[in-house]
Amino acid sequence: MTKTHVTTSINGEPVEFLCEPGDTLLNVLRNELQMTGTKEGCGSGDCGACSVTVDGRLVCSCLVLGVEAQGAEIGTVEGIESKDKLHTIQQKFLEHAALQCGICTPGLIVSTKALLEENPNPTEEEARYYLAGNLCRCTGYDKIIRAVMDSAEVMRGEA
Amino acid sequence: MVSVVYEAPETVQDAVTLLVNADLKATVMAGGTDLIIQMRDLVTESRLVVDLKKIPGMMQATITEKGLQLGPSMCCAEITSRDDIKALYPGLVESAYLIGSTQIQGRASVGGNLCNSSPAADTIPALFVTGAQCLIIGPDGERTVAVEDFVTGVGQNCLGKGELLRLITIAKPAANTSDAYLRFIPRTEMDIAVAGAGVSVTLDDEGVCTAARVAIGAVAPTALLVPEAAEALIGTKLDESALQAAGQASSAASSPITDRRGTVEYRRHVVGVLTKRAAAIAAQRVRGDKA
Amino acid sequence: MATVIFSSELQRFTGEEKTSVSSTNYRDLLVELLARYHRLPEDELQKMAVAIDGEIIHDPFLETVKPDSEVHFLFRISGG
Amino acid sequence: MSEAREFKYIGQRTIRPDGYDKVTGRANYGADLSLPGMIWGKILRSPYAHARILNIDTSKAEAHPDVMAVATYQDFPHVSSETFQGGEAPTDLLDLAKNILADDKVLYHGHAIAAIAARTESAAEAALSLIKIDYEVLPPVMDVADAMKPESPVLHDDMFTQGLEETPDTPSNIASRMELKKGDIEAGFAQAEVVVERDYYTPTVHQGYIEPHATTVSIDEDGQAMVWCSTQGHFDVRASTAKLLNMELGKIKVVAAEIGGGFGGKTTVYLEPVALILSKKSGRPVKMIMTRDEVFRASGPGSATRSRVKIGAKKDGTITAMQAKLCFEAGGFKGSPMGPGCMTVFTPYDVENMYIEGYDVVVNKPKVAAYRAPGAPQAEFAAEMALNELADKLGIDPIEFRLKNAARKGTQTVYGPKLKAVGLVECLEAAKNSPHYKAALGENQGRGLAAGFWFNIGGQSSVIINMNPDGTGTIIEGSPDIGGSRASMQLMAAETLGIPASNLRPVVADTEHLAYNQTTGGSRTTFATGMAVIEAAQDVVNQLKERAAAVWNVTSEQVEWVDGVAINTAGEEKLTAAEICKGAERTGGQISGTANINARGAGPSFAVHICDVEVDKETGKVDVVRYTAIQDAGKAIHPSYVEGQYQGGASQGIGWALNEEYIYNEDGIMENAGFLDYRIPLASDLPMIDTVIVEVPNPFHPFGVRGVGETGIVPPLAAVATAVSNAIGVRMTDLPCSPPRVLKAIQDAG
Repeated sequence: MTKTHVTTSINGEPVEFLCEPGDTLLNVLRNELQMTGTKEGCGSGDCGACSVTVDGRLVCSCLVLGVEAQGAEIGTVEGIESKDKLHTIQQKFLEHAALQCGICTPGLIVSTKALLEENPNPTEEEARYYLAGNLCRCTGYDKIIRAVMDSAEVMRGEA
Repeated sequence: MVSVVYEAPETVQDAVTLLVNADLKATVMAGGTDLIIQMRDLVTESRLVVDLKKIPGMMQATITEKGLQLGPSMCCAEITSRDDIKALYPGLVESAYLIGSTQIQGRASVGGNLCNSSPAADTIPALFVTGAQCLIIGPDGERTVAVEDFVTGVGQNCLGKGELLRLITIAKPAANTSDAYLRFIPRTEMDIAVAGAGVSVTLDDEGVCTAARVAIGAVAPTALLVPEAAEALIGTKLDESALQAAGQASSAASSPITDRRGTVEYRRHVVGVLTKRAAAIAAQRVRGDKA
Repeated sequence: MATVIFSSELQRFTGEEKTSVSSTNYRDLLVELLARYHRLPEDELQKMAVAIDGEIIHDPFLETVKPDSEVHFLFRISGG
Repeated sequence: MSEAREFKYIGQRTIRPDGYDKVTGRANYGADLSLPGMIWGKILRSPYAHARILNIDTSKAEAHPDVMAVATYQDFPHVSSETFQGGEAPTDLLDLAKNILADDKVLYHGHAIAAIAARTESAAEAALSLIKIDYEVLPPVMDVADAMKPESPVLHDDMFTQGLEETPDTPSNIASRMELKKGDIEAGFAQAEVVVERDYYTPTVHQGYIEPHATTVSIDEDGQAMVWCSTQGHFDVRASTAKLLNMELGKIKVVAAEIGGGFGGKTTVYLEPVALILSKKSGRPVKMIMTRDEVFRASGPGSATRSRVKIGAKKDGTITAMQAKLCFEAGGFKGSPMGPGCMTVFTPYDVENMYIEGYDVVVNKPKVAAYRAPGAPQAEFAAEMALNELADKLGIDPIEFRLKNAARKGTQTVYGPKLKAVGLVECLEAAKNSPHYKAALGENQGRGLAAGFWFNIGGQSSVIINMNPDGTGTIIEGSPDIGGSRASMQLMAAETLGIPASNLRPVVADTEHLAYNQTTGGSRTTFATGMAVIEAAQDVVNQLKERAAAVWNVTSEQVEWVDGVAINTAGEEKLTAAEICKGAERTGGQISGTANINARGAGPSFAVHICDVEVDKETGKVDVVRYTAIQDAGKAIHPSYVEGQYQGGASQGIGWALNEEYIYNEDGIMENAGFLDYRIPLASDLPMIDTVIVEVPNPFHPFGVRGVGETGIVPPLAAVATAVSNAIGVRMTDLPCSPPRVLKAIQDAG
């Protein structure tokens, strides 16, 4: 099968890759670009482990074709921290023990960042609904939501 | 050898030409949230994927004096963030908000939902009650069909070979009109509707319902308009007994199946409850607007 | 004399609920029990854990038994 | 451990050392390893729930240019029926082989039959259709009650019920029966003034770990193999794979990747031996990843059960007799958690007379695996529901009723020993005093309470602590870390050594770097591996003291170790751990502490949960509005991760109680094999889950640790179902309490 050449930007850096037209962005990230921080839990948009942003919008990368990345800005978990400093959200997930096995964590961190960019002051209920597409089987979400609310407070400059 | 060909034409005409001339199975892609899953489940099938999102207007929505002109591929997240759309068609925006997760809403579109033509699609009953019209473009030119004539069966619609949905138009609602959409799912989010109900009502100054539309979803092969339910509301002040009667009319009009998401009896019952509740919310919205 | 208490499963073979043994370690205890109850299946018994004075021991091969000890045989437990 | 003691490091909420890699995406999980030249394996699965395989023709697939290897059951070297400790529970080797590649029969929809390795994942997937299989389709047996009927189709012609006085001579789907007794059950019921007797049902459920099973393997020309995989126990993956492929243990290195959840479901093998066969045949590294659909259809879910429970009590609340019949589905092969189900069902109660019988029954569903306190949630659900009903009938508060009959130190268990110090009474008191239990309920709300018990286990753990010349150290352990256990190991080592936790780096080593270590399961890791860490750290301390003694020319008995510093009691001098390590070359070489233990004295953990729900009576939909989980940890090493276990267990139990179930059609095909319709709880479905950590120390652990991982999933089933029952005024006996079932209960009650 002929592969398609795609020019895109991932986490602010220019990236080129070849992919089959039917490949998902998730497979391209993981298998072509070795960016395995984005996880696959279901391949059908039901778990959110593969959450990334495309042109600033939160999506499941398993439901985006790699070829659609042409000319787009992709954001993945690998681009959340700046230099060697954790993002506030990452720091708060650690402090609140908001991860157990950690497989859902990259997706949740990408989603939380998207949430707080859209809504810097969410209620607990708003946070829970926004993140409803990010399944976590270990934590019961309690500590995740606490980490999200604490992140929001710090990012608003209130803590 | 399986082959998938991807095209992202920049004009409607190019899209139509691609679809007409396709020698592979041609599929149109908007947000891809249904299509990519189908492609994954059928890896042995070759196909042409025509992505419509690069065509100007497909991802835009404008509100004029006449009403809403909705680009069919605009993602639901964009719609739900638009206060101007919400002010006119709160039920439609509710239905867009209910589709999947935040992530799914970042891709899924009203047009895609309509063209996928699932019996359980949330936006379809919501579109029904707004009286939306679908502008279709194909090799033989343009045509317009009412949304209730667009979907023809389970996963089937009126689009012929080479045709695509270009625009959804919704007239500006009459004064003192509002709508609401409710669906039932076992969890709070993520699930596919077990049943859904959209209701639009117009009230006069006395609070009497002068016009109504009721549509139900996931309880028949396609979404259904239920005129009997609307009639039960018209001429009343939407008191409990009128709401109850509308609910009963919806239940009676439904012809659901039993599957992993619900039984015949359960769906029939719940669609009545949803109709009643959606009518009450729509009425409250009108009253609230006035207050 | 240590006391060995039999579960209902083992009572099928011993016909009684408990017995006293003079053994001071697990290996002798096993020999003593097998000699006393001919129907006791040795390989089943070997696969079982024991609890000596409430302490559950999965592999009791080298355990000692005190004169006032209470010994139970039980199924090995695993988990998730 | 007898008296309370002050800890310097234990009990602190430190940041887990592996956390940085996990929040940045650097951590490598089962599917994250790729090797040069690697190809992809895919599995062909049965389209039928029950069928005889008449013929498998792989010739077309083998001839296809994309295909580099094909595997079937015939590729296993001769395996025979043999019981061995393959993962958590004893495993029959022949069953294991036939489960991962079917021999002459397929026993569930999705049962693996053949595997193909090809250059790409999609090529492997596409090539599966080239394998031709002839089947004789048989009627599926999908429910334990049907399977137990004498007229039922039989799954295995050679299965004769074990555990009866005499083994029958006709084959049956009942693999075995067991019985536990205490006292005189008839006499007990004769004393009872009030009796409750009911049937209960729990459905097939899945652990629902978010990471699908995945492995990458390679093998060299000398037959030296490497297996990278997502597992709770890499040493047991090695044991199973070696047995199945007739290899020596030393020829297989298994690396435990970071694991994306397991809950018991990753205690056995599915892909690893198959991938190795494909790798051997192709001469290439092979990667295999299950799809989510495959995980649901063909990994190891939790048993569905049908139970009958009868409990009698006097009017003053004294329970006089408890009786249960527990029927567990095992899936296609024998081996349900019927045993632990029987052993746990009534253990929270000190009751004179008990009679419990259990049945292990095969049906045409995937072979069950362990799921968090395997067998206990199903069994104790039935018991706790009956107890709550009995409390109602007696007009006694459910906590008072339990307190009156609670198991405590000295209680004779039905399964063997008398209990040592346990914390059930303390948990019940904490529940009684909780603000939650005292709070008023709103309209359409109901409250439920239930207790739960799990044994916890000890077993084999191996640990090495290597001290570095600057006084920092590496803790090398063999327990895959599924929920933050490395942080606990760090704290326990720090406490023992008296040096800061951050100076000790915990590492989960592969099978070549450590002696055998039992699988992470049975809530054993913090207890047993922790015990090995403490022992290895103590070994280091002893050596540090000896080295200091050598420097000072005194005996090691004259050296005291206080807060990470050696003190010469015969003089004035002090030496820090760092100073001793720096000079280690002069005092006998570098310092390592080791411990290879078989930990004994595991301490049971009891829990009590309180749940409030609100029911939409028009639709039957249930919302959990408030939840409190109270549990005895013995000693919480890292309280945040202890709370996390309580909350996670509660959440899984809530899912089990409300919406999770395998839905089959009449052909025995699962209809909801995805996270869309197998509905695990979402962030928006749950409230905050309040926790209370009760600490009644385990007398057999140096720091008092019990396990905490499993007990938390036991109480929620009955706590939630009781809350629903109380909200609607109808007893719910079947799970899940899904909206249609709840609505029907409301409507039937009229």
